[in-house]
Amino acid sequence: MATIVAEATGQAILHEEHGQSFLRKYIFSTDHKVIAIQFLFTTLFFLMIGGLLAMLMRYQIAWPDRTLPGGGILPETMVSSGYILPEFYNSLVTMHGSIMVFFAIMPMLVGVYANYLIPLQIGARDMAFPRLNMISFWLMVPAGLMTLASFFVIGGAAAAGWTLYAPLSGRPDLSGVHLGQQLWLMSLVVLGLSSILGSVNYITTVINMRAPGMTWFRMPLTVWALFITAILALLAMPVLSAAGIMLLFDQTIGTSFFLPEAGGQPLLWQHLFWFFGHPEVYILILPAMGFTSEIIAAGSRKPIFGYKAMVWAIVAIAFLGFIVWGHHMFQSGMNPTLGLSFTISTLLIAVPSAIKTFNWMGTMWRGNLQLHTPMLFAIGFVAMFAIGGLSGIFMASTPVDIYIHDTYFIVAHIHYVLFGGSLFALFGAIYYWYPKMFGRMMNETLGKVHFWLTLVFFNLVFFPMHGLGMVGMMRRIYDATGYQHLQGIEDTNQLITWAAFGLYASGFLFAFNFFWSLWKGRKAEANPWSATTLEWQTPSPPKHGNWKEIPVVYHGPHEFSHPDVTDKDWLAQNERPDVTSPAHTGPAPQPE
Amino acid sequence: MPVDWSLPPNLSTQGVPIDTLFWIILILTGIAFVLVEAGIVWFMIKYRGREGRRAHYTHGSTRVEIIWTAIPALVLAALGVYSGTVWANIKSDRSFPDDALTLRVVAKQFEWNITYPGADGELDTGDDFTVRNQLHLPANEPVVVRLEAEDVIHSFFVPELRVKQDAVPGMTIPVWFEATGTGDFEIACAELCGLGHYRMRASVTIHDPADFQSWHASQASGS
Amino acid sequence: MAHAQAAIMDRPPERGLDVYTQKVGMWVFLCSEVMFFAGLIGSYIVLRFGASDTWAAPGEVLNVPVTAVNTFILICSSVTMVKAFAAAEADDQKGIKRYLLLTTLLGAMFLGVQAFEYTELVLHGEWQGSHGFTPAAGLYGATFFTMTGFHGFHVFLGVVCLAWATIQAYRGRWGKDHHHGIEVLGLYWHFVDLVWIILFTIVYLI
Amino acid sequence: MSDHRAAGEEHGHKAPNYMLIWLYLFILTIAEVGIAFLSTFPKWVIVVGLLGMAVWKALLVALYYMHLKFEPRRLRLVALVPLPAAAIMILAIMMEYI
Repeated sequence: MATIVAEATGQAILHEEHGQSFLRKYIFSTDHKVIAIQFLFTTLFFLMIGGLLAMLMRYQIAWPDRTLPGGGILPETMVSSGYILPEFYNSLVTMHGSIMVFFAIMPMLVGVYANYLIPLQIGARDMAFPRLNMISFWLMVPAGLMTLASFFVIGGAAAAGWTLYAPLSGRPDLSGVHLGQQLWLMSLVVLGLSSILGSVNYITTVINMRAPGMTWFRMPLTVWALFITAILALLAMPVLSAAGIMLLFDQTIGTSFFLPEAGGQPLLWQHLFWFFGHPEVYILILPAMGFTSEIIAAGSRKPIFGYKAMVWAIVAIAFLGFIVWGHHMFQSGMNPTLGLSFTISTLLIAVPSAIKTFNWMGTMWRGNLQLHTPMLFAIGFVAMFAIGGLSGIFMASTPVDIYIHDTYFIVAHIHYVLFGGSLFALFGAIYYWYPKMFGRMMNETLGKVHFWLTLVFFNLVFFPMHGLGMVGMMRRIYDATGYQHLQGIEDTNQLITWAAFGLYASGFLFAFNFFWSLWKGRKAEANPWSATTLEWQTPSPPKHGNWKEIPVVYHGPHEFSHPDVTDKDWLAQNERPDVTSPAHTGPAPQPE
Repeated sequence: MPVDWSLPPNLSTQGVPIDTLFWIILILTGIAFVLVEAGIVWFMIKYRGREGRRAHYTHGSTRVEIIWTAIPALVLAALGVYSGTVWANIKSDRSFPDDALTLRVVAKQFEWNITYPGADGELDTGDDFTVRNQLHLPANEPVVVRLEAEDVIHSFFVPELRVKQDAVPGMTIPVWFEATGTGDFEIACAELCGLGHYRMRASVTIHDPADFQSWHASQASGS
Repeated sequence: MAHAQAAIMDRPPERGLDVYTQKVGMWVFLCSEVMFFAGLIGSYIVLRFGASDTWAAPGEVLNVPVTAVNTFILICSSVTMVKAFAAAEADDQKGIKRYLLLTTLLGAMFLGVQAFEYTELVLHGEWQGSHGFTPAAGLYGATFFTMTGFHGFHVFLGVVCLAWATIQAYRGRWGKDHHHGIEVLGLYWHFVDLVWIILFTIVYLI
Repeated sequence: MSDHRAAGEEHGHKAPNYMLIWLYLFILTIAEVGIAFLSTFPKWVIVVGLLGMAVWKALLVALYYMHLKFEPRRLRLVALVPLPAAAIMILAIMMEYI
């Protein structure tokens, strides 16, 4: 029987732990928890790099006429006689976006937390394919190295924007970037493979490895979100890989898929890119929504409001996510009739997002809010994501998009979703699951300071950008001062830059807290947040193999403050309630 | 010079519905914004954790959820229909005026070349003339721009006219608009097009129809 | 409470799809492969629609008879693959070895014929007046070589895995209780065959 | 769910006649080449016919060689997931040129 085989391998995992070399245990480990932590350190590094690029960019925007302090240490091809060069600025724009999307946020959401949480939350001993999991991490490393290396090759790093619009990206003679662009594309293909292998693993694990009693509608929302995210990545990444390979061929072996001189179609690139790109946006937000749901339920000591609606909202977002990509292309010369259908699907996708926001608020309603750091970040997520979602409606309305497309309004929107949304939720997730990962708590006071600094600086950076967009400031502009309609915005740009420096600096507060707590943090018990999902019902950090015995699940994921439980305000998923209340707990699994 | 935090003054017929739509959305989203943010802050204060307090146990309410699904859905559907109508009036084939002045704008790294029809009023005849980085337009008269690009994708953006359209190499994309006033403005390139992207601008001068005629005549004879 | 678990631990877990994990994993992976080829084929369709005058008529450039034979080879390799699986299910050791070896050889043969086809095209192919038909030969050449090339790459990976499986067969690895590997590899192999069926039609015949 | 259990893992089905499927595939391939080169139908009939036969062959492989016909319904569902996504992508991009 498969069960017996599964248990046997489980026991094998438990025994295997002893006598492993350092290399097998920490570097080429197949344990999902170790791989998750490897991903965490790698992505935090890339987050720092991506942020640094943003700081350089902000400096240039605020003071285009000043030299960069300390710019002398950078090569002549980046900073010449103290000034940031326009070609380097374009590389900064491109690589900030690419690194943040592909090497920081996405692997942090999926690589770290899908790896860490899926087996623990569904009650499995490990991923379905542990070795594949290891390969998936070790594919990301060379991809990241290629990306970093591209800064130092002749011609510099890719400079056609993270969207790589052809023909600029396909014609080294027009962009001035040769090898950098090719390295970028190769790194993208390798990263795509890594993320496809990861997705195969996550999907299979969720489908086939759930603990007894863990039915689909008893899965924590994190698992739901990560499962659907994996499906999106599985179906969207290969399209990007195919398109990336075609673009690479355009540069290297003389094809002309996207180059119009020989009949190629520049718009085809945009269609393929955004067919990937829009699901990608949801890859970057759905897991964050999952973490938020989890943290808000635990922090409010209440079951999530409308669990099934939350699940169906995730599914709806994922499905609609595949039919809205055209809204990035309203002004691209796309057939205007397509514009109308994309407007409607785009406005539709706002509905499930609204449902989720209201349900989070419904969860907080009449709760007993524990305002610890993870909860603050989760609430911050809801507040910031709401702004990002609402500003998205401007773009969905095609006529308004004519004006605000490619302005700072878009920059504000994307950062409210990706920073205010995904990264806030990620910070929350790091604070929340840190005790489980490392067995110690992060410092709460520093955490709260970090939250408030981040919230204030974040809004100071990105809220004024809506105004810049209304004034008409274009994206990716090296120097805006020459434009007649952009006179008088210098002060705002300088304010934004100062706030951005503050935002970056508060990141180091977080980093300090993170590393300090690794050694000095308060020892964490198994369940420091009194939470209900399975990962909290095993020691912190869990041993190799996760459980002594595979847990059995009796009810849904967020049974807080159940009226029949009087000695505490939570009921773990693997705790059989003394009193069965059929409406809420559902039937217990029947022994066969 | 402090900037007026608003949309720039509108000088085009199409700008009227676009701006109206912008302000409608701003009001709607503003209301939602205030409700959500105020709700969050209120909940954070009112329901903050206290010793001995127990949260209200509920799994949700289908009725409430239906309400807050239906209201945004209806508002968004209305917005979609309205947007679609405005969009069709700007972009659909039948929205293009028949007897408009037709220009060709060719974007290339990093300049705008504008070709005007000569005295015959037809493009692609012998008397066309081309001006670099200067767009002259008559007010109160529909203008069709045939947008092309030579090398990479650029984007034709005149903030005051509420016009933005990518110029894609290998395609000719028509855009039309009608200016409602005179003045001096700029074309900006809104799509990253290479290292000179930030300085790819051209002047836009909107004349009285009579002034435009005399400018046009002087250019046409001069070429 | 929690101790009551022990009594029911021998129950099967929530069984998901009632299919063993490796097979689910392969199907999930094939989903992403479908999207990869959909990206390539979709681009081909769109580019061809956009510029149909730059496309050669069937048989004008490509050697269809040779490829038809190659298609036949791949179809045969598919049937030997299922035969190997059937043999494993029936614990027929001789059959497993014979059919896996045959499949590997047929796969390699397909690659050989494709290499021959490519060489002929690059050296002697004629299209639009140019001598030699390469990926740089317009959209037609670009799409042709990209699609068939990536299919060939998949066949190559399949042949490598098949060679490994064949060696394992001679070491007696496969049998009645040990045929999951063959089935999963077979799924991949049939998928590659399936892609070729589509490619053969749209690239060579239409 | 329980009624699928026997069918799924243990292959409780009768093995299909693999050689017969092979024969179908072989004949269809010959027919395809024949129609493409020898027939005098209008172009669109040929295209539709060839695509139909390609889909037919693909289905034969998927259903019999890949055993999809004998798998539990939910695995068949997994196999179907990418098809609408692929179809939407291709159709929408084609809208550009129609």
